[in-house]
Amino acid sequence: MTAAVQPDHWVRPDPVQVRDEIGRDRLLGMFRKMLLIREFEERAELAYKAKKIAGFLHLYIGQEAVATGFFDHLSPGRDATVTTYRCHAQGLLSGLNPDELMAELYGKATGNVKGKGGSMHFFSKEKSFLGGHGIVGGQVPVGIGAAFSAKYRGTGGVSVTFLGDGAVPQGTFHESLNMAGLWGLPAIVVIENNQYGMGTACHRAVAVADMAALKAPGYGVEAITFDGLDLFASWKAGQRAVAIARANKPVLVEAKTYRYRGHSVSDAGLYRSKDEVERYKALDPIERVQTSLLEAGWLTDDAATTEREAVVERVRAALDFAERSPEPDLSELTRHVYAE
Amino acid sequence: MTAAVQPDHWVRPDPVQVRDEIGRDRLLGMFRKMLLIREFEERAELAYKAKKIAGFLHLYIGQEAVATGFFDHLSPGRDATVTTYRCHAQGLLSGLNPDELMAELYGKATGNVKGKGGSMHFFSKEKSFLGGHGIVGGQVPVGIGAAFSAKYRGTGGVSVTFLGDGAVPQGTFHESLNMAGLWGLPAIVVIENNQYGMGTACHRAVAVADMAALKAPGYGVEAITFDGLDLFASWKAGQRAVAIARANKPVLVEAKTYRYRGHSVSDAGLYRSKDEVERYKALDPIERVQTSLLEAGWLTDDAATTEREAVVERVRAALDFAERSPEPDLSELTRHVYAE
Amino acid sequence: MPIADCHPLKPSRSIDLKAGEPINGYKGIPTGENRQLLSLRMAICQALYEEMKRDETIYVMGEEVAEYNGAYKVTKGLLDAFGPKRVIDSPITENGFTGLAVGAAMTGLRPVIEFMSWNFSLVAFDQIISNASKMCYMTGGMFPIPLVMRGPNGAGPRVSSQHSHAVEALYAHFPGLIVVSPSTPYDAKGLMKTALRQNNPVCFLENEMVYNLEQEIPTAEYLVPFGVADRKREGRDCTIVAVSRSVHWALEAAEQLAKEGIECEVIDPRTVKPLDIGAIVESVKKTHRCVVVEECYRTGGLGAEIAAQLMELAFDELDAPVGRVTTTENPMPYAANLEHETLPKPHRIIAAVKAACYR
Amino acid sequence: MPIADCHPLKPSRSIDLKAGEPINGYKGIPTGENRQLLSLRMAICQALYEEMKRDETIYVMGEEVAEYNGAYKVTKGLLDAFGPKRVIDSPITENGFTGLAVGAAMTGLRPVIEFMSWNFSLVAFDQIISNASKMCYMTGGMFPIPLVMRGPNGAGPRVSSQHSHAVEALYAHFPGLIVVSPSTPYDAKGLMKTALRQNNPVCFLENEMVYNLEQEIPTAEYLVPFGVADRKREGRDCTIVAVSRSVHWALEAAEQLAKEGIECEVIDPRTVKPLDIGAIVESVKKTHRCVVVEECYRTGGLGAEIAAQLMELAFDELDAPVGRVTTTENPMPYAANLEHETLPKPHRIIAAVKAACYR
Ligand SMILES: Cc1ncc(C[n+]2csc(CCOP(=O)(O)OP(=O)(O)O)c2C)c(N)n1
Ligand SMILES: Cc1ncc(C[n+]2csc(CCOP(=O)(O)OP(=O)(O)O)c2C)c(N)n1
Ligand SMILES: [Mg+2]
Ligand SMILES: [Mg+2]
Repeated sequence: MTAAVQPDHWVRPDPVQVRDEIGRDRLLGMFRKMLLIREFEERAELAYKAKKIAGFLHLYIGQEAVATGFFDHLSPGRDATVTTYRCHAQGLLSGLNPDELMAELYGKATGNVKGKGGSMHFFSKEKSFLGGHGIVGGQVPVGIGAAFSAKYRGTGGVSVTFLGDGAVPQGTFHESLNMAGLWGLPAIVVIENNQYGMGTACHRAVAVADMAALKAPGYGVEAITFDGLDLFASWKAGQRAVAIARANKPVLVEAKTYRYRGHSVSDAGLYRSKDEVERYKALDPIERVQTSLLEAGWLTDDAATTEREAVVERVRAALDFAERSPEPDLSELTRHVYAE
Repeated sequence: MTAAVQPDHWVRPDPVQVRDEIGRDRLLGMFRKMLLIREFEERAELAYKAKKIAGFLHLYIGQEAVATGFFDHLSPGRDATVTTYRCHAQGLLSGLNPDELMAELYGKATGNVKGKGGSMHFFSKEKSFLGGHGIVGGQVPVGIGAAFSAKYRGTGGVSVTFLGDGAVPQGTFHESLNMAGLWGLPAIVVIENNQYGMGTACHRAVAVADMAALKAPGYGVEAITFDGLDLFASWKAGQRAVAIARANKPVLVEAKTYRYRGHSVSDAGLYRSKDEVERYKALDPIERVQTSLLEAGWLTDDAATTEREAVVERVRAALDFAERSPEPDLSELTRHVYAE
Repeated sequence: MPIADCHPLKPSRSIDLKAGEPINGYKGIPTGENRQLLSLRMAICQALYEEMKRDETIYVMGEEVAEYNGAYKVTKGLLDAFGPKRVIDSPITENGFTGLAVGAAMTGLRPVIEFMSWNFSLVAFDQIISNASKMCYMTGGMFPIPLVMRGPNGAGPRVSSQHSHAVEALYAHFPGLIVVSPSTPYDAKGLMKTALRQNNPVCFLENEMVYNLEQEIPTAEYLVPFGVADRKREGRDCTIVAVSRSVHWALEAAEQLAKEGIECEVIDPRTVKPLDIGAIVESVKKTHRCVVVEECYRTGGLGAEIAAQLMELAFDELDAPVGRVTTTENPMPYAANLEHETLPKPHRIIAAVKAACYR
Repeated sequence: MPIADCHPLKPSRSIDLKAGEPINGYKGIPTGENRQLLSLRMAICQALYEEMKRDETIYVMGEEVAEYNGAYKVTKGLLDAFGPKRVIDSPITENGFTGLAVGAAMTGLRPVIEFMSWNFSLVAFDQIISNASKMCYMTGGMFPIPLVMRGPNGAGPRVSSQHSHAVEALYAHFPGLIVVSPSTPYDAKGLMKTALRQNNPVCFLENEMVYNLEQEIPTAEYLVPFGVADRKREGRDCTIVAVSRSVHWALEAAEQLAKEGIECEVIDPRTVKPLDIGAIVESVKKTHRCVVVEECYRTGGLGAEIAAQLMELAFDELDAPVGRVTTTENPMPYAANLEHETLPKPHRIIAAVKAACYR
């Protein structure tokens, strides 16, 4: 016996139609954000190699369309978000200052969390960005808690919880979705299926391929699946998900996406072929948005160059800020173990 | 979007047909076992009230058909079983000596596990009965481990893991089914949905009603649902489940059943009406098998009385044995903390 | 407030779970001007009730806490008083509802979660340690976690190996957590109110075996601060340090020892973390002997930590090694006689005190 | 076998994860008659390889242990040698695969599970404590659990708060578990082989920061027993007790202290549970001073337990309180300078030894 999966879990919109729906300014805004995320991370990678940054560094490069499309429907602060250690994009999309984020990577006193967290632990109270979590699956009930809280406090907010495909087998995933479904929480749970959990291909870890579609019915929640390399699909999926969640119905989303870099900077990536990576790079989400903007006449080649230069400049400034910032004072060692 | 659940997950056989398939001797055997389980527990309940037994005592009364129907297809030893703290029936069905089981309840040196476990922790190495577990959901991966082991060792054995409806929301349930589905393990997972987890009605804890049917597709495993108060349905469900599992395909089973007693002997049971309990008692699984045996002419009223007297005698002997047995020697305190 | 000011403790007559529902939730029995009689169970319930009245961000979640009034009836009456929005039955999903509480605490709420017993907190261990205990620090103070985790701890009656953990030492090991373990209704109420007015994750460890202890306490509001020990008995010959149920065993042992001329001082730290080592040192400076009684295992238990700290802070004051009366190093057996020997009961305390006094 | 018999430890030149795959798995580099050079990482791999050859019931499961050769390459080559039936990549599902291992151990197998790091064992805490550690006892000895749980423990390089736990004390608290924490390739290999030939659940705690340490060891088979400490340095002035990475910090501190005329004896218990307290007492009878160095937190850490036991067993021998150099009582911060101060590094050990020597 197998449950027949309804085909309508797929969000596969017509890109041109969605582009028009989004409109010029908004699309340009998302384009800029994706450029910033990419540049921020490429620079961080170099800084890591130059030993300015240490510990783990997990890059989101290739996956930018997923978070960007979803955040565009949110009001950070009222709406809460939470994600994994792969958290740079969500931090930037929450509207955090790249200076402070880069300084965090450098382990400086001016960092987003005072140099105490590093790359895996970006946070913002003001924007209800609940981090930045290192334990696979550990953030999922936290995200559900934010949805519970929004409903309890009657804010009208929703929560968006991002997790990797590798986290789907964790017990927390299951416990969280059951509570969300049971209590009708305004919770959006987005599986960013980048096809690998570290070196393990998704099909070697999760018993079914269409995770959202096949698992959602077991929790009585809605399912959405989309091409995570396509910003237009992501934006439409986000729009639908947020609409459902605002009506206190949880929704389980699967973004089929890809990461271009290794799991973290120390991953040699021997488990997949160069060819495979190249195939996905040809579908680069940022390039495709740029092409679409050019086609629509909303961007010129020159303007595109200007945009790219602006983010280069912005990230350079962040690197400078991080570099110039002091290390935390040693008195910080024992501060914040308990609330002040 | 909801997945359409195939109706064929229900096993609803014709009782007369199944009776013939089972045959006289085998059905009488199951009838005797159910009588023994019932008598064993009713006596244990009285002994508890007489303060001969302490701690928790969770009775299986009402649910006997579930385990009995499944065990009839197993060869304990080659096939492994594991269950919750509500473990008396599974212990008896594994073929353990009622003397030793009752002595365990009495906390005696002659007990099944030397008086160290009590009511929640019956075990048998020889029969591959892996217990008797106190942590809700904790036994589920253990059962999957037995299936893994059977496949690894090539024994042809299967494992049957029993759990309550209340354990379905636990992370271990999910983790276990994913591994079973992923690796094609000979694992049967039986949810004994007795409609309450302690005082919490099932629908207040689990987001969906047909748990096996709606959750199995998310793990790529088969689903079976049946009326757990009906031995014939249970036997057919067990037969189907074991056949599937012997082919290295896991199967998720839901038995819709009911417990007549409180969650444990200290539960006042205020969360359900007397009426409700009476309604289910009218469907008593043991009475129905007796009726069927009488109808078939495989049992006479006199023979039924003899059967009942025999189990009364057997349990009385067990009580005597328990009563007469010595307490463990104090040297047992520190024995078996580590393997000898 | 010293114990002497209170009505002596005695077992409650008013609650018998086996016979049905307890007769009371958070309403004490008036006993005189500004005084009320409460069991320890009711004291916790009353603290929850009062603070929930005061602070709308407090909610209570756990298995059976609402409609069933709590597996041990500690939350009795709260559903009626505050409704299903704030008193919530959860599925059996400890790691899930603990993580949910962390998320709620990060977004303006003050969760109280009940572990039906602390044994089941092991299922939630990752959320307690990796999230609740670290969040404030790893966010540079941005996200303190105002969270109270509570439930019965230690051995219940004959519930054997998987159901008999005492977790004081386990959780006290981790920076970021507060560990509270009260022994009297007075302390329990005051400590719970303190827990609900501060912003750290608190492991509030109760004990089924003393839920029924009654005490006369004030009706007026009071708080019991964290990190301040209470002297439950005065004595000059040996200091006994104990929390929760062990306090009562210690007091029992002290009474018997007094008959033999050994006067024990019983110090109840009340909070295991922060630990009022100052009060213990002060007492040891008088008695020069110390025995720690606890339901935790010996290795790395409270006794080990207190012994090490006494060595550091009162090296020259000790006339004998610190005695450690703990749960013996085995999982809890079911058999009555074995259970009896496993627990740190008065006969073992007496022997340890005598050893410390070289008697 | 005393360390003196071995080639001095040095960092390995042969393995650089960042540059790609390590060059070796379980095959040592021959260095002379019956001798081989091995890193600690390879020593563990070799022990696994040899025992898996010997015993078909051993399987290895964990995240990335097979096709990826292990996140830290400890299992490199095992998939090729034994195939996917015995070397198995698991989903990220620590509680699940630990429980699975318990079930497998109960039915004739001898599982080895890898936690990618021991931090993630917190997710599996319930299976480790409620099932693995108690099963033998609560079944009256019927179901011993032959299970090896292994993986890197302690602080990795700058991996901050959720990834830097040291769990020696945490697991040593629980009866039923064996806790092993080797500091050298020789010990690691011999202890792992012992672990794979006995029938208790073993927490085998490795340390990423010493995986690359090399040592010349015998090619012939040997075992290192549980519960037998090893003296890693001789000295008369102060005993330093340390395991795993801390041994190397202790040795570094000892070298520097020697220049100032303080000769430290470094005792490596190798197994934290069972603990060879006899060897520590013996050393303290000579030095009359003791400092414990560990990566665990202070409260209830190894230092606390050793201090308490020394008090019990060598009360009159100690000339100073037992010093405790531990991870400071805060989650691990990311910033380099804060991380440095958090760990029990040589500068802090030196200060503690001097304090113990009243210098
Ligand atoms: C509980 C736990 N187990 C293991 C790890 C180690 N680990 C970190 S990331 C990762 C892979 C996660 O893959 P996925 O969820 O697909 O996320 P992705 O990295 O692809 O974004 C693993 C195994 C961890 N951090 N936490
Ligand atoms: C992890 C955990 N949480 C809570 C409990 C307390 N508890 C014991 S049984 C039970 C209800 C279980 O209900 P269900 O799974 O439906 O099984 P049933 O008792 O109905 O057979 C609860 C909450 C426990 N033993 N373990
Ligand atoms: Mg992934
Ligand atoms: Mg049930």
